[in-house]
Amino acid sequence: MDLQYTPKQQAFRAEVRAWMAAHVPKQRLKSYDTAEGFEEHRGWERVLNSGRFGMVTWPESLGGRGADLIEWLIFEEEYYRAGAPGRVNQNGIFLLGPTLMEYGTAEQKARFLPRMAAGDDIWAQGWSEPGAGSDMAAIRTKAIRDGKHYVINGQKTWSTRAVFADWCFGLFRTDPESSRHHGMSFILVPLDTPGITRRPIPQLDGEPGFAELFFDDVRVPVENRLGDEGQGWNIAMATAGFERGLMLRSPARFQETAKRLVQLYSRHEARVSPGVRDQVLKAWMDAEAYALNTYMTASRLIAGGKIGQEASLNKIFWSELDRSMHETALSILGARGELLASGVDEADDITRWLKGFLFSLAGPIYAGANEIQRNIIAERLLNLPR
Amino acid sequence: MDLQYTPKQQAFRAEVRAWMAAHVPKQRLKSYDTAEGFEEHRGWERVLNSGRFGMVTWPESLGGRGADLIEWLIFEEEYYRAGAPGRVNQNGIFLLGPTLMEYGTAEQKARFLPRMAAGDDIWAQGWSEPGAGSDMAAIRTKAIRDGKHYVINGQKTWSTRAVFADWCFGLFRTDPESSRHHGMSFILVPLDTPGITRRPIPQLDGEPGFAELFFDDVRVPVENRLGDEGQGWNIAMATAGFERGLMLRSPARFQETAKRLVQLYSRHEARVSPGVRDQVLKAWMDAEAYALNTYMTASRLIAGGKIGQEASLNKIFWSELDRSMHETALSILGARGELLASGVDEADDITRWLKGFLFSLAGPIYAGANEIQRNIIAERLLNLPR
Amino acid sequence: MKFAFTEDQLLFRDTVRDFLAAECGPAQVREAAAGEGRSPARWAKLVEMGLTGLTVPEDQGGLGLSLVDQVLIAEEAGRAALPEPLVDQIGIAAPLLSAFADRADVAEILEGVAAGTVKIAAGHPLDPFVADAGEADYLLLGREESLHLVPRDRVTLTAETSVDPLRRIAAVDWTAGNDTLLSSDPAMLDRMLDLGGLAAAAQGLGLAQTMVDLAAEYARTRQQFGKAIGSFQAVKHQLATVQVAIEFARAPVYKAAFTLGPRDISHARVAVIDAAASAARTAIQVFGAMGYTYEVDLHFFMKRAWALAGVWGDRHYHLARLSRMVLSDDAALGADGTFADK
Amino acid sequence: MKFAFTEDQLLFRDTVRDFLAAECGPAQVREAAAGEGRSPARWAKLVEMGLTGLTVPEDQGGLGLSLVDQVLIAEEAGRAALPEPLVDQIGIAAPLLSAFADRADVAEILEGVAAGTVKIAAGHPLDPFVADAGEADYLLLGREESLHLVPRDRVTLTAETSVDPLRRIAAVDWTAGNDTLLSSDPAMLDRMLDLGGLAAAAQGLGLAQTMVDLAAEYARTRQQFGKAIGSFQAVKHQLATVQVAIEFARAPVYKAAFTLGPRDISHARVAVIDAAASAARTAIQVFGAMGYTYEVDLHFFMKRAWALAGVWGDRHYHLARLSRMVLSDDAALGADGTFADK
Repeated sequence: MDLQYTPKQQAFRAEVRAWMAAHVPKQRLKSYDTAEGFEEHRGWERVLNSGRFGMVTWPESLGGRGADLIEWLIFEEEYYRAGAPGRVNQNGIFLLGPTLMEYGTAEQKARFLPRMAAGDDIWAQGWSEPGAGSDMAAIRTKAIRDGKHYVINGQKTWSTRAVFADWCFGLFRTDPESSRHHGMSFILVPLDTPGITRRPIPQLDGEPGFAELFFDDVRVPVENRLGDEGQGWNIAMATAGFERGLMLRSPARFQETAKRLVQLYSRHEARVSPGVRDQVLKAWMDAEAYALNTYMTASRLIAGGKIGQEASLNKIFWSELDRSMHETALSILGARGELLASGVDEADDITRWLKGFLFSLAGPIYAGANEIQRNIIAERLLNLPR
Repeated sequence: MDLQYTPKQQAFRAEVRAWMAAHVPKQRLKSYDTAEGFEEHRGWERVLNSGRFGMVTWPESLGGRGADLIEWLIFEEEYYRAGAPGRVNQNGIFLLGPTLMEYGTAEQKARFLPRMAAGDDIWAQGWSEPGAGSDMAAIRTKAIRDGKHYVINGQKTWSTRAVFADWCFGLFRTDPESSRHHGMSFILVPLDTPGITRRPIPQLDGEPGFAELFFDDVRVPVENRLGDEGQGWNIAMATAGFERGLMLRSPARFQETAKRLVQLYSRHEARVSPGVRDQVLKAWMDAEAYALNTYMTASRLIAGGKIGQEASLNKIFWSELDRSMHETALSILGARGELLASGVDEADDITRWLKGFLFSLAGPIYAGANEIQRNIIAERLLNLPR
Repeated sequence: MKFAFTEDQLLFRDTVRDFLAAECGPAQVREAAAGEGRSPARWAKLVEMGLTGLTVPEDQGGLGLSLVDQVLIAEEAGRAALPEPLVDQIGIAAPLLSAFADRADVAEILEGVAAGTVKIAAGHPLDPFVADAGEADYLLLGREESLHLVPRDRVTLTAETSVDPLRRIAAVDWTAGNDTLLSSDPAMLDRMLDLGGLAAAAQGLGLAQTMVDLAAEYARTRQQFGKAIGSFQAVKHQLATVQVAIEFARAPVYKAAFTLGPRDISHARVAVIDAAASAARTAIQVFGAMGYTYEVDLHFFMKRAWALAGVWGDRHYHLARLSRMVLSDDAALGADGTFADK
Repeated sequence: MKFAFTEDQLLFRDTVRDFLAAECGPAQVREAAAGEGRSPARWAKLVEMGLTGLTVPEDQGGLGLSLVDQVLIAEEAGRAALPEPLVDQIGIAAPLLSAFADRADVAEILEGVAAGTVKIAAGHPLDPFVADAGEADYLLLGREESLHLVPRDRVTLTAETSVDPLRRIAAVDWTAGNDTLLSSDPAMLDRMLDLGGLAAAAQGLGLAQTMVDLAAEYARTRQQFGKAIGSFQAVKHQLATVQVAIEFARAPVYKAAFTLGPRDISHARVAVIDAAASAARTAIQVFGAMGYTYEVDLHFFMKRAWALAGVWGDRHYHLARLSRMVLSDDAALGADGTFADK
C-alpha cells in the first residue's frame, strides 16, 4: 500500500490542471439537451481532443494517451475541479468505448474510437423499450438478417442523447424465434439511416434529455454488429457493468458536489437546523469513501484484477449519495430552493442545485434501477436464492 | 372536533393520579421474567384490581368500570406517568380479553375475565411454532376431538410469559386433514395440565421471556374452545388485530420514553452531535403523533366505527419509533451505554435504556413482523397485487 | 374530548373531492400548465360552491366556517394540485382579515373575497417571494413587526420562475405607509405565518397521498419480469413506508387546525414536509424512467410539494421553533401536555 | 499510488481467518461466554503464530509489522468476535510502546508482549472504563496531557457488567506518579485514541460482515410461506443495503491504517459505527424471533459491535473532530485533498 502520488502522476496532474485552466470555457455552455447546446458541447469535445484529452486511457493510436486508471482518476479530478463542461459523448466514451475495446474487431476500433474521441460521432444508447425497462431481456425490437444487412423494426425508448446524437448502439433481437436473453445481438446504428424517427421526450425540467426511436425497415450493414450474432446479451451486460462501474461516475464529480455543499452550508450555517451539519459531514465522508473505493478498484484492475459485482454496490452508493447531497442543498436553500431559473443570489447557484437535484432523481433509476442492483448483490454476493 | 377533556374525564384523571401516587410501588419490581418477579407482578395486578383498575374498560360485572376508550387512554397516561410496573398479564387483558368479549360465551366471560382482571390467571400466548412464525397458517400442532375433550399433540414456541403463566391460549389444528388457515380452532389451555412440558428460552439479556411448550396427549375440555370448531383462524386474526391495534401499545408508553429522552438529551446536549437535537425532536413529534392518531381512532370507535388496516400502520410506527428512541438514547450515552447492570450514574438510568433497547428490537419482529405489516398495507390499503 | 370531524364536515369534503376530481383532474392540471395557468371557469365554479367564502364571516357574505372546516378543503386542493389560489384566500387571507372586519374597507374586501371578485396574496417577511401576487387586488405583507394590507398598484413585482410550472411567484418591492397599516400587533404576523404553515401542511398531506396513489396505480398495471411491478415486495414496502408517514402526519395537521398553536403547527409542518418528500422520492422511483418525464402526471404533484416545503417557514424554522418549546425547561412534556397547547 | 494490500498481507490474513474459523467459531465463543471468558489455550496458539508480536519491533522479538498489516488481523478478530484481547495488544499497546523501546524497562515489556507473557490494557481519559484491566500486567493510561504506564498493582478496579458477556470492563482508580510517566507529549494521548479508534473500526468491519453472513445463511435455509425467506425481496434488499454500507466503510479503514491521520480515523470510525449498527438492526430482523434469543449466535456479534461503538471516542466525538477539520475555512476539500492527510 502506498497512498502517495508518484512524481510522474504529479506531473500529469499539473499538466491537466494547466491545460484546463487555459481551455475550459469561462461561460457555462448551454444544456446539451438543446440543439445549440449540443453543438457547443461537441465543440468542447473537439477542444479536448486537440489536447489529446478526449479519452486519456485509450492507446495513442486511437486518440488517447495510454494512461492507466490512476491517471484517469487524476484527469477526472482535475476536470471537475476546473468546472469543465459535461461530456455530451458519455454514452460513447464511457460505455461503448470500453465495450469496443473488449469486443470490437481491429477494424471496428479504428473506425469508431478516434471519431468518438474527437467528438465527430456523438453516441446515444438504445437499450430500453416500452415493455423492457428494468427487465431488459424483454426486448422485442427485431433486426432480421437480409444478405449483408440487418433490417430493424420496432421501438426503443429512454434513449439518452438520442434527440441530437449521430449514432446509437443497442440490443436487438436477431433471432425472431428467441426469447429472454437469447438470440439478441449488439448493433451500431447511424441515426440518419432512412426509416428512423426520433420523438424527443421532455424530462422533468422540460428539456428533451432522451427520445423514443422508431425503426421502420431500417437497414444496417452486418459489419456494424459487435461480437457474434446472438452474443448481444453478454456484451450488453459488460456494457452495463461499465455503466454502473468505474468510469461513468467518476468520484471527482461527487467530491466536487460535496465540496460545494460544504461551502453552501458554511454560508448558511446560522439559519439551518443543527442536524444539517451531520448531513453535510456524511456527504463529505461518503464522497471520500466513494473515491477511496474507486482507487482500490483501480489499483486492483491495474494489477490484473477484473471488475465484478462491486459495480452494483457502486451504482447504489453514488446514486443515493448524489440524491441525498442535492436534497440537503435544497433543504439549506429553503424557500429560495424552488427557483428553476433566476439571476437572484448567484453565490448559491440555486438553479444549478435544483437542476442537479432533478437529475439526481434519475440516478437510482437508470443504468439498472437500484432495486435490480440490490437483487444482484443479494443473489450474487450474498448467495440468497432467486 | 373538541380537543378538550370534559370535567368527568378530568375528574377520572385526578382519581387515577391520586390512586397511583398512593399505590405504585416505590421500588422497581424484579423482572417478571424471573420466578420471583413474576409473583411480585401478580401481586401488583391484585393491588390494581383492589382499586378496580385491573381493566377499566370492562363492564363492572366483569371486574371493570365500563370506561370508554378516551378514559382508557387517560388511565394509561396516568399509569405510565406514575411509573407503574409492566402488566405481566398483558397477553390476557389486552389480547385474550377483547377476544373473549367478542367471541366468548357468557359462561366463558364470567369464568375467565374476572380472574384475569384480578391477576388470578396470568396468560401466555401460544401462536408460533418452529415452522410457523410470520407464516402462522403453517401451524401443525393438533387438537383432536375425543368425546368431551381435545387431545393436543405438538409444539409451540416463542410463547410469551409461558415460563411462569397459569394458562395459555392458542391456535390448534382440530381438523387433521386441513391445511393453511382452514380447520383450526382457538383453545384455552391450563398450563398445569398433565402432558405439558415448558422449556424456557433465554432472551438477548439472558432472561427467559418466552418458552417452548411441548404437548404430549394433553387433554383439554371442549368447553375451553372459543367460538366454533374450525373458526380459529378468524378469531386469531381478530386477536392479532388487538395486538397490533389500540390497546397493547398505548401511546402513553412512548410519550413517557420520549419525555425521558428529552431529559437525557438536555443533560448531555453539550457533548453530543448537534444532529441529536433533531433526532430527539423527531422522537417527541412521533410519540405525539402516535397519541393523536390513537385519540382519533378512539373517537371513531366510540362513534361506532370499526378498527381496520390501521392496526398495521400502528404496528410499524410504534415499533420503529421505540427502537429509534432507544438507539438515540444509547448514542447519547456513548461509552457508558454498554452497561447492562451497574450502580453508576443512576441519573441517566443507563441499564433501563439498554434493556429497553434490547426489548425494542423485538418490536418490529413480534405481533407479525413489520415486513408482513408492510405487505398488508400494500395489498389491502393500496390495492397492490399479491 | 372528541377528535373527529362531523358528518357534515366530511360530507362537504367529499363534495369538494368529487368536484375537483371532475374539474381538476391531472389532465386539466396539465392543460393549465400548458396554457394560462389559471382557469377562470373553474374559479367561478369554486365561487359558486361557496368555497371562496368558506372562512369569511357570515356578515360579509361568507359561510363563517372555521379552520377545522378549511383544513379538509386545503387537503383536497393539495390532492388535486389545484392551480388556483383558493387555499391562500380561505386559509390565510380571510381568517387574518376577519379580525379587522369592523373596518368598513376591510369588510368590503372580505365581501369581495367571498364573492370571488377580490383576490389577496399573502407574503411573510421570512419568505423571499409572494405567490399569485400578479393577479391579486391586495397583498397582505409584513414589515418589521406590522401587518399591512397593500393595494396591488402600490407594489413592484419581479417575477421569478418556480420549479412548479403552476406556481407564480414574484419578489415584491413596496413601501409601507400609515394608509397600508392593518395592525402593529406582532402577533398578527406570527398568525399569518402559522396560517400559511397550516395551509401548506394540509395541501402537503393531499399531495403526498396523490403521489402514493399515482404510484400504486402505475404499479398495478406496469409489467416487468412477467408480472405487475406492484407485486414486488420492494415496491410494496417502499410505498407502505410512505403511507405510514402520511398517516402519522394527518392527526397533527388536524389538531393544529383546531388549536392553531405554534407548537402544533410546527409539528404538523415538519411531519408533512418529511412525508411529502418521502412520497415524491418513492413515487418517482416506482415510476422509473416514466416518472422522470414531463409526460407523466406525477411531476406536477412532486413540484408543488417541493415548492411548498420551503414557504411559510421552512423545515429549519419550524424545527427551531419546536425546539424552543419542547426542549425548554418548563415544556409540558409527556401525555398530559398533549392537549395543553390551545 | 497503490491502494492495495500485498499478496503476503492477504495470505497472512487468510491464515488468521482459517485459524479463527477453526479455533474461534461461534460455538467456541459461546463456550467462552458460558465459562471463563478467555481461553489460555487459544492465546497460546495466537502467540505461537506470532500474532502477539505482530507490531512489536524485531529487536524486541516481534515481527515489526505496520498498522496496515495489523488492520487486516483486527478485522478478522472482529469477524470471529475473538474474546482474547489480541487487538488491544497489537493495535494499541505495542505501537504506542514501540516509540519508547529505547527505555530498557519498556523494551523488556515489549518482549513480553511479543512472547504473549505480558498483557497491557489501555484506557483513554475519554472513556469511563478500561477493558481487560483485570488480567493485565500493565495499564497504559492518560492523565491530563500525559501518558502513563502503570503496573497493575498500582490501580484499583471496580468491575462493571457490559452488555457484551465477553467484554470485561472496569473503572480504574489510580494515582499518577513520576515513576509511571511515559510521555508528557499530549500528541501521545491523541495517538492512543487514534489507535484505539482504528482498532475498533477494523473489528467493527469484521463484526458487521459476520452479522450479514449469519443472517444470509439463516435466510437461505429458514422457510416461511413455502420458501426460503432469503428469496423475499424485503430480506434481500435489507441485507444488500447493509452490504453497501460495509463496502464503503472498508476503504476508509484501510486508508486510516496507512495514514493514521485523525481526519481519516474519525471518518473510518463513524462509517463503521453506522455500518455495524445497521448490520445488527438488519440481522436481528432477518432472524426474527430466533435472533432475539440467547440461543442463536448472532447476539455475540451484535453486542460486541454495540460496545465498540462507544469506546475510543464515540460517534459524537469523531463527528466533532471531523467537523473541525472538514468545515474549517482552510480545509483541503475536493479530490486533491483526499490523499493530503498523511
